[in-house]
Amino acid sequence: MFRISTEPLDPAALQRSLADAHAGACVTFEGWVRDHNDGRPVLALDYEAYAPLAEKEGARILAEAREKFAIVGAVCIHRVGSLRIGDLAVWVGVSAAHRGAAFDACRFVIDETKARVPVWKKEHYADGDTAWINCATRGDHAAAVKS
Amino acid sequence: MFRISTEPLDPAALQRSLADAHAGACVTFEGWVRDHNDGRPVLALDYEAYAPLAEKEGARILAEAREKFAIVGAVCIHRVGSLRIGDLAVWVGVSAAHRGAAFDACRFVIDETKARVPVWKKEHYADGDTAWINCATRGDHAAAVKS
Amino acid sequence: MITVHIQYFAILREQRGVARETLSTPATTTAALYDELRTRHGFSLPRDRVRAAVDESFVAWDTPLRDGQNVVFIPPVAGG
Amino acid sequence: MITVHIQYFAILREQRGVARETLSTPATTTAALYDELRTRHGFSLPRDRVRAAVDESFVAWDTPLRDGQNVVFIPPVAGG
Repeated sequence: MFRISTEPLDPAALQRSLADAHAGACVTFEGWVRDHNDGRPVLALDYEAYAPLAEKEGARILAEAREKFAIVGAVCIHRVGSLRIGDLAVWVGVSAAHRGAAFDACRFVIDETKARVPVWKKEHYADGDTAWINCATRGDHAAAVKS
Repeated sequence: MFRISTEPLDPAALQRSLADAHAGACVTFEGWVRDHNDGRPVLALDYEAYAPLAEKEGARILAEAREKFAIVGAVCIHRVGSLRIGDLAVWVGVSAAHRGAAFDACRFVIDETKARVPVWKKEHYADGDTAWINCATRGDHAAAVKS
Repeated sequence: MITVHIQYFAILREQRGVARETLSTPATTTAALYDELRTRHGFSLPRDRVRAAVDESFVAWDTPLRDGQNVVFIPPVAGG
Repeated sequence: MITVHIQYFAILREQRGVARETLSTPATTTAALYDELRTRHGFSLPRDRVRAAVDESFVAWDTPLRDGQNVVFIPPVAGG
């Protein structure tokens, strides 16, 4: 299951959904809003998604993970909206009979999600600036598009 | 923090203890009691530890992880006692600024814990047999010491 | 001329000033449509940094546009 | 002869039948002590599958034993 959520995530409930008598390992990844990025103090983040396509592409990533790795279950939920330092932005959980597959698949899901799923992040800095991450273009001041 | 626990673990509280404004990633590993091992149906497990040495060796592993990887926090708790299918046997959590270090360190901690920490596991099988895992010796029937 | 429905996200939404619009265009491909909009609205992102999606699926830039389709241009993603 | 305190775990505890004992031994190293106990109690594990710990630290097999020490033999571990 891959979902875009406008509501805060509930990791305990998400992880319970992966419970399975055949699973001996469960690896989770949580992405937290961090107080810095590329050396700049960050105050808050806005996440935005093109939800229908994000959920399609996310479902494709989970299907690829199931094909590549011997896993039992996989879930990824990405939060959208205004988040503050310490808030949970994304949760990935993978269960498997053995831990190697659980680690590898969890890593695969978050790597592919960050690379392919239409979710965008705007950082708000301590100095009042903001920037859409990865959207800087040549000629922009510093490494960020200011808006 | 590395601990041997005779009580059920509380993953939510353990993960909250890793919260840190500098951390952008948190990876956790949960070891669950699985209903099979090496093709044999398993009903339950007994875990036993030499707690003082286990906690010393565990603390050493966490210190090694902090040296090898750029992490913020690391915790490992291993349960002992009689566990049933689906029960949580071991919990590892690692926070870091970036996800690569969090994944690598979490994997390192569980791999080293399984290899070095004096914890033992006795499996109870559906057919009434039991075996101390990894304690089979040449000449034993099948791959397990029967007791 | 065809009529298409466009939805904007993130930096493109801010640079366009609206989240959605329906417009008539002589463009016959998603590439031509992005180029037209970039010129008109001064989008900072060159086309090679953007992807196109039609009716909720990623498409190639030379995909023919048809009347009534829903088009989204995808700026560089940054989830996680 | 010295007196040492021994604690047994897992398969060794089951094969010995007790979790702790205090005994007098002519052994002067942990290796000699394990060999003596293995013979006496029929431990299935050869010494090369076991590690020795004295006073809560792992030690080499040729470590001299001293009176009053706490000795634990560590069967192959299986945490996780």
